[in-house]
Amino acid sequence: MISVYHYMTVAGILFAMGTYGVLTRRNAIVIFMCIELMLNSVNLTFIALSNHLQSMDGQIFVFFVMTVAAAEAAVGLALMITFYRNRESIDVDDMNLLKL
Amino acid sequence: MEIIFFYLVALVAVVSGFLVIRCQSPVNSALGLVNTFFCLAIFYVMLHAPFMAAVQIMVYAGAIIVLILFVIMLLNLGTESRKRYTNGIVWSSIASLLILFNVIYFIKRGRVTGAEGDITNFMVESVGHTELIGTAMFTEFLLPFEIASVLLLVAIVGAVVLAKREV
Amino acid sequence: MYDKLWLIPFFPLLGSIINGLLGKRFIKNEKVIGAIGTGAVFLSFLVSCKYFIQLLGDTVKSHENIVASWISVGNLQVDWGFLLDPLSALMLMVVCGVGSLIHLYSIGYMHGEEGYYRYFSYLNLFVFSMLMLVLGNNALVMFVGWEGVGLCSYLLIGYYFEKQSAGDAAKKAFVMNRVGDFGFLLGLFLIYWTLGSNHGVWTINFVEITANAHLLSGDMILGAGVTTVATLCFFLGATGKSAQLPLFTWLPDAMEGPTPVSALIHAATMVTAGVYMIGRMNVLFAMSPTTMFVVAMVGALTAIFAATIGFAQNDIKRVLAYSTVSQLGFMFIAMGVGAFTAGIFHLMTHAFFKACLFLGSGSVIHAMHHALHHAHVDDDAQDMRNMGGLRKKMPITWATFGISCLAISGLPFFSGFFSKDEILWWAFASTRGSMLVWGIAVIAAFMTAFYMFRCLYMTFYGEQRTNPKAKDHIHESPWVITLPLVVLAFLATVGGLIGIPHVLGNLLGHIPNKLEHFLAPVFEHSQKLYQIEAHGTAATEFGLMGFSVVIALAGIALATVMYIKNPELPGRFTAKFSQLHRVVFNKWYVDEAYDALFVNTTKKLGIFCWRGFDVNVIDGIVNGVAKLVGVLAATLRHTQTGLFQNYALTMVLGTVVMVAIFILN
Amino acid sequence: MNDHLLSLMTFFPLVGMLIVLFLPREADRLIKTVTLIVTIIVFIISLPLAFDDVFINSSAMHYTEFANWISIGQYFQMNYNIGIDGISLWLVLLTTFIMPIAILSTWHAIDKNTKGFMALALLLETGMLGAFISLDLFLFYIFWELMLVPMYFMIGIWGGKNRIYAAVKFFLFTAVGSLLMLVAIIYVYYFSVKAGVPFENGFSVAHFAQLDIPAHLQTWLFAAFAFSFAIKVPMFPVHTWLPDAHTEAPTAGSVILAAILLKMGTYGYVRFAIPLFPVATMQFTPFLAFLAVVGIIYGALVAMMQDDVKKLVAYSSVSHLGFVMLGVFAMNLQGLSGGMLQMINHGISTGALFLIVGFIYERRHTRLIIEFGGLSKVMPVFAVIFMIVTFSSIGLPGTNGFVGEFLILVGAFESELRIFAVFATTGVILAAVYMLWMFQRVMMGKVTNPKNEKLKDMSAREVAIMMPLLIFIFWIGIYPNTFLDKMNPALENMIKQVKGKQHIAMMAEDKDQTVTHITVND
Amino acid sequence: MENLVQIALQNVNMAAILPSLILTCFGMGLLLINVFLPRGTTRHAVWISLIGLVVTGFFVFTGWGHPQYGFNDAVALDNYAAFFNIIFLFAAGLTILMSDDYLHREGYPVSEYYPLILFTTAGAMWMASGTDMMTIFLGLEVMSVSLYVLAGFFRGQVRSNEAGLKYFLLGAFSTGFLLYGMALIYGVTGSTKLTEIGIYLNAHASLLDNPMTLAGLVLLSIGFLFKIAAVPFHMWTPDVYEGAPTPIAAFMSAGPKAAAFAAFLRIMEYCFFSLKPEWTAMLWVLAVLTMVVGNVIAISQTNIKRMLAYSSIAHAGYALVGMVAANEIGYSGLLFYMLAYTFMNIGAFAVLVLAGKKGEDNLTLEGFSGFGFKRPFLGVAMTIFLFSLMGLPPSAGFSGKFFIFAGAVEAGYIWLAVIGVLNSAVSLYYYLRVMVYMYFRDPVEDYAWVSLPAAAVISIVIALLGVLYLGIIPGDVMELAKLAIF
Repeated sequence: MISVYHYMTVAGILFAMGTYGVLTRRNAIVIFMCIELMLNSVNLTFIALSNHLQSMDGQIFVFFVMTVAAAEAAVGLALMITFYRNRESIDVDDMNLLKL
Repeated sequence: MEIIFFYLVALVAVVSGFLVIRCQSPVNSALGLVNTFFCLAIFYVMLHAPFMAAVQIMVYAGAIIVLILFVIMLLNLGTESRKRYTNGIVWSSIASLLILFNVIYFIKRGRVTGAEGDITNFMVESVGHTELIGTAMFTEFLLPFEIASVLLLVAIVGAVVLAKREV
Repeated sequence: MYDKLWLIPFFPLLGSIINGLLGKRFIKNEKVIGAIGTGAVFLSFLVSCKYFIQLLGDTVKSHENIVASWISVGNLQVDWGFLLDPLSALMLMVVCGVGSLIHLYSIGYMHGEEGYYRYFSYLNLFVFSMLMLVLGNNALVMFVGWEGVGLCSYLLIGYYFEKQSAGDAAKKAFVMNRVGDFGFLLGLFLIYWTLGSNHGVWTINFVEITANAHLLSGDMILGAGVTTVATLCFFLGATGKSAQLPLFTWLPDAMEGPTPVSALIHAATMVTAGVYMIGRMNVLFAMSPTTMFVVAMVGALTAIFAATIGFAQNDIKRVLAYSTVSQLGFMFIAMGVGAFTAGIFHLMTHAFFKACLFLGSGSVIHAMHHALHHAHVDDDAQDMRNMGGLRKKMPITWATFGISCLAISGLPFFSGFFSKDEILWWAFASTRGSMLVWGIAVIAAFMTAFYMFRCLYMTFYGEQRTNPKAKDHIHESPWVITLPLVVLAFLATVGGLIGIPHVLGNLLGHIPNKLEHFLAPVFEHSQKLYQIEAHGTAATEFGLMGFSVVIALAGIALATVMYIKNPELPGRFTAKFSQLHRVVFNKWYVDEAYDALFVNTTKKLGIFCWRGFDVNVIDGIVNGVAKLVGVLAATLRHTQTGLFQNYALTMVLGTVVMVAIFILN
Repeated sequence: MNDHLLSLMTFFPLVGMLIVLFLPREADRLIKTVTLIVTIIVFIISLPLAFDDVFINSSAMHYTEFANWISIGQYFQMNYNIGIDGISLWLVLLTTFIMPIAILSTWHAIDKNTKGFMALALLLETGMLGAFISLDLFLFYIFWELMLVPMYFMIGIWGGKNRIYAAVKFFLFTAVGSLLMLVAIIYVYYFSVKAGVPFENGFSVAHFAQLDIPAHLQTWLFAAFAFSFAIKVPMFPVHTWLPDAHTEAPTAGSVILAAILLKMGTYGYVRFAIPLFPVATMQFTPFLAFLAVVGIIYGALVAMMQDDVKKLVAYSSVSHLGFVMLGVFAMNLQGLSGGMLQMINHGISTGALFLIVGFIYERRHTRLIIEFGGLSKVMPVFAVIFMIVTFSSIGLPGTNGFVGEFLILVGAFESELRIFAVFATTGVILAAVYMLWMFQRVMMGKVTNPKNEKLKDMSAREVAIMMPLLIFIFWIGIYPNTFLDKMNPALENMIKQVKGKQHIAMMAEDKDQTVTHITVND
Repeated sequence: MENLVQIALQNVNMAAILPSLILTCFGMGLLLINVFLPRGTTRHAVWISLIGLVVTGFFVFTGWGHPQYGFNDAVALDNYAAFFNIIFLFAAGLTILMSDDYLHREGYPVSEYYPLILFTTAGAMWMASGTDMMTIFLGLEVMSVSLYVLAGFFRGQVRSNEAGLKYFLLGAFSTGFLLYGMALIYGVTGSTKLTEIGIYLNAHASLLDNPMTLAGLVLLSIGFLFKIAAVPFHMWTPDVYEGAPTPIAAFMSAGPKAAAFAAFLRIMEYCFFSLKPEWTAMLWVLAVLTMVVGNVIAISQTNIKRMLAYSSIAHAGYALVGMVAANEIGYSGLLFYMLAYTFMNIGAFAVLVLAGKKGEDNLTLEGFSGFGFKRPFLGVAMTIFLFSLMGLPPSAGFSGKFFIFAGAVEAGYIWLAVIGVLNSAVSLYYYLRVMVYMYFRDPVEDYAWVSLPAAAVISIVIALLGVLYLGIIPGDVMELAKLAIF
């Protein structure tokens, strides 16, 4: 029988992978994708839990997480475009004007 | 049987997640991500949340990934050179491994002890997932729902303001 | 009856203020200024005379006059109060008397000096302070005078402030006096505190201290009797004021001041303050044989030590200065051996003849100065080697000077004879005396006679060594200068008659020792209480008397031989003992030693504290901390690489650590 | 009138400040005049205090005003709680008395941004007066910090070439101390609340003094207070801000700083640190007395070697305030009243010295001793005044300095600090050394430097500035009772209370010891 | 179907979301109007949004003391929320006032700017009044998303883009943790409603050492600690503040930070009161770290804008001290401090706005040489704000710090208080240095006498009044703050 913990473990692994991606990739868009990966792992956790606890809240939450993800996608990609326009790159290592 | 299937899907999900974080070209990463989303959708089905599965496919695979791909194409980004890492592989892996460790730890040690609700899988099947979600959304979580709309509005405005070329 | 005592110090103060404030702008006229100055002192002289006579006739011998409360804090009650008793009365006479004479003298001597008004203002201020010192009915008022005279001597020594040496001398004098004052204050605190806390008598009033002194006999501090410690402290004060070992070096330098000042302050009055103070507190001193012995020894040593230096000096004023130091030594011997009366007696007579000597030298210098100035020769007007044979030129000066020399050498029936003899007798015979002290004193007496006559001869006898151009311009000084000389010379001659020793008195037909009788109320008490007396047969006393006369004559004779009969002798001597001579001539290098020992060490210490500690250590630490924080900041800011992924990593690590800490415990 | 006298006096300068702010910035002379008038009015307002004999008869607070200022439910009440007694009386009067003189001294010295300077000066006056009269620790703290700001700007804007370092140093030193004090204040407050003092009393010192705080707490709290005040005094070894601040500050600034601000520290000890924590005081006395004596000698030694007149005077302040601290910690009437009197004396003498330095600085734009010499010849009046002030600073009998030092030394000698008193007395010698040496080098000798030959003697204005100070130099020297009579009752009362508490504490200690002793025997 | 609607409606209580409702309405209205107006006209937007704020303020004030609950416990407009709403309104108002001329100067007269600020404020309000994790989460997102946009508002300026992008990426990243935390808490308690969570945790003692609870607690905190810029989640702050338009930096340092505190504190109090020892201990460490790092790094800064960013980190540390104290005065002190900080920091930034030239490359210490004499009003204002930031009486900053440290002392955290004051001693140094340049240095180049835009001056004046009012008579506001906490 598959317990909630199985799902949570998978989610955990995905979450860790997401972080790893965020920490290593330098392409802003890829980083954003990794973040999406993290969010999805959370979604999985939520749904697993809500199924386990037999309550809807978790799934509703996931619903909103998706909305948020969409919104962030829109704004984030817009930001990347503007940045790209000025720097000809969306490499996060080129975001180095503001420091110290 | 089911457990095997679970492990299979989990494996695929993890592998495609691995693609996301390792592929040189953003496009491949994006495809890997789509793949993961599908796996998750499958999980949602297995968790008696078909509607969420559908939304997952539509919103994520259908909207977000497309948007991302669109932007990638728009900026026609090449592959990134994997010569230098901002903070070396070592640190990054240590960090994420620690996260993994933590997560595993509290999943193994911890217990999901939440108060059991009344929405059993049977009820889901009988009433129907969509309706349950709808009910919850429009009764219990009305306000968040409204806020979500504002959020989307803000996102749109923001995107417009930012992406417009001329003032 | 005695409620106008305050007038005595008041007049000089008034004079000082008038001259000081108005002298420069409004009065200007020298005559008037001089008149005001002299008049002020003379007035207080008159008042003192009145009170003196009044006191003579009075049965009660001690009168206080409280003017106002000065400091009243809890049990510390200090008044502006004056005390008239035989001792202070006598001092009054001396101070005002000699004071007014010297003022008179100054009118002539200072003629034409710029800052004439300043001079008289200071001089009056000095007399005022001296009178406060003498009249104060408690230690603090006395201290006011005590420091006041110090101040005035500072001002007057530094009168020619444009001369570097004058400034140095003034500073030196004041600081050394301060060292003494340090002792004085400590002694005062000690007495005040012990009397108060141990016996409930919180007082610094002399009368009360004298009355309650006996309570202290038991008290100990630092393993010694309180009285001993306290009186030693007081004596330190005395050594400062009265230029005794080890604090005597300022006095010779003080000769930088105008000569009348030397006469008044550094011969007649101020320097004797120490003696007076001991007289004031004789009870306390009498209680501590130790202190008394110390006093006597210090006095004796000073007497002989200064005398040796006096041998080799050529500056007439310096010779006199050292003789002063040595004479003060005699007075302290007297105080030390318990011959309080004799001490005060010598103080008085010394005031007469030493003032006379100084004024005489002043008159000479004045003449020399004019002459040299007139002839545009810049020889030193004070160097005896430029003098000689002035007897013809200035007879009055010569006469008075000679008389004073006789007096100081202690030739019979001159004032010096009686006082000094009394001292020697006590030193020999007193319960507190000792052969040692006596011996030293006698030798000192011999030397005194010698170098005083050396001085006399070099100045007035022999052929005239003055620069030929200036020779003929030397002539006798005007009357304002000579009159005081004459008066003082007269006093120097007869002044001793008020204190004729008993033996002599009996011999000459029951002439009482007026002075002793007069001062008895002050001293007898303690002398009786602590069995201080001189016992010995009349024969011995006569013997000693004769001996001392012989000694004096011997000194004179030696001087005559060396400086009249064959003047080349001194040269040979100096040649023979050149080493010794140099040392003596350079005053045993005491000043140099002091500079090396104290002055330089203090300066070094100061430099160390400032550059070493203040700047380096303290500010070093402060700025160091600041710098440290700065460095920390400069390094920490580099964590802010500006790279997104570093930030992310930091976040992750932070998270991980926090989570781990939480879930693992 | 009388029941609001203090408030009027304290806040009138603020009114003046507003007026000044609305004057045209060009009208230099006008601004100065207005400020001068304001300060003089403040002085006049404060005069009735000087003639009020109530201080002679009673040790209580007078002219008290009490108003609830901030009150927050049941945590906090901060009250506008002011009053004056013999301890603060003369310091207040000193403040109101010095201010006009300081302002007058700026007549030619300050020419840029006069407006700002005057505004700050007035603000400063409010701060100082407020700090002296506030009976509520919170209020005190506010005024205490309020003083910091104007002085910081005075040094920083109108100071010498090294002014920035000096200003920042001054600010940081003082602020660090006071911040620690703030924590201590809060702690005491909570202690009082827990001890059941009704919170309506707010931070009232009187009530805090009633608490009996356990010894180990007192140690810490006292340490915090003492540290803060020690910096302000300043005591060795936290004095190093003083020379810099003094040297760089404009004349008026130095005068105010020396005459009044430094007194905040000593006053703080007398008013707050000691009455609040008597037991800790007992523990700390030897240590602080030691520091004080070190300060006396050290300050004198360093002063001796200075080549800058102003620095010399600054270090002499360290020495003098060492005396004050010694007197305060003698904890008997002579010592304390000596200390209080010495505060006034130092205010007057050192203030005068700084003015004098200012005068020659205005003329020659240098303060290096080496530059001068033989000034007596050129400027006799100046010489006389300088000399009088010098001797008052040396502590010559008949001048104010003597009475103060004598009382302090007597007090210290009566107390347990006898040995310290002996060493402190050597300061009397050293004072003579450095002051006279400086005087000789500046005033005596021949006029070596051609620049000095043409110097003008003091102008009428300058004499007018010095005259009042000279008068007080002699007044205090000759008849100090005018001042002592009014401060003694308050001091006696304070000593009685502190001693009482210390006594009780010692009794308790002995009991413990005896108990332990017994147990040991058993 | 009808009963569904009824159920839906009976939960609805408009009064509970009135302020945010009004603001969103105004925002949307503004968006509409913008459509019909030519580009580049912004003055009307200023007025409308100000009116919107005033109206909202009016309702907030009238609502004071009458807590409203609704949407079955998704939101609660109690005094606590109201107090924070006031803070947000002030922050938004002052920001808007100072923005207009600035936008024109920098060449971005875009009227969407104002609705975005209004939406941000609304989001902040939802955070402050949310009693359901979803409400808080969505409020947070609304706020963040609009802030991402505002931070990167100057499309043409690469620094602005960079700021926006950095903020966005890190923000999204932290959101991940926040969500994970929420998920875990949900898993442990089975609810997303704060009160229920609290009750459930309190009821089941076994949960208190359940690793999931603790992990949830920490991960949840991370999201908010990121927003309030607590070390080690502070690193975005300086970059974003420096790159973002100055008024936005001002706004971020005041409004959203306060919002984060509001939500954080509410969650901690409602959900985790039974875990108080744990999280106070955690915050103790973070507070110290935050104060030290913020203050120390600020010393090395030469760009005043960036320096203020670091100082805002440090101030977050002080505020955290109030949370550590975890007692009445500590909490109300925190509320008070947020208000005070709004005034003084926005004031300081407003001065920067007026002091800057196009491109703002002159906002360095050197650039400020002699500023105080060339621009007296701004100089004095800046001085007062800086003294307030230092915490010198009588200023808002002092009262705030005083209350917070008082709370710490009362709770027995003496050493925390000592560290705090020592930190403000350190902070003195860099604040003083600004004044050193403004007044003690001679001007490098001569400022032309520019006439100050009225609106910005008004915002400065309001800030000044606020600082002085809170400094001299903090009593009343402190009373309100006390009534505001639970």
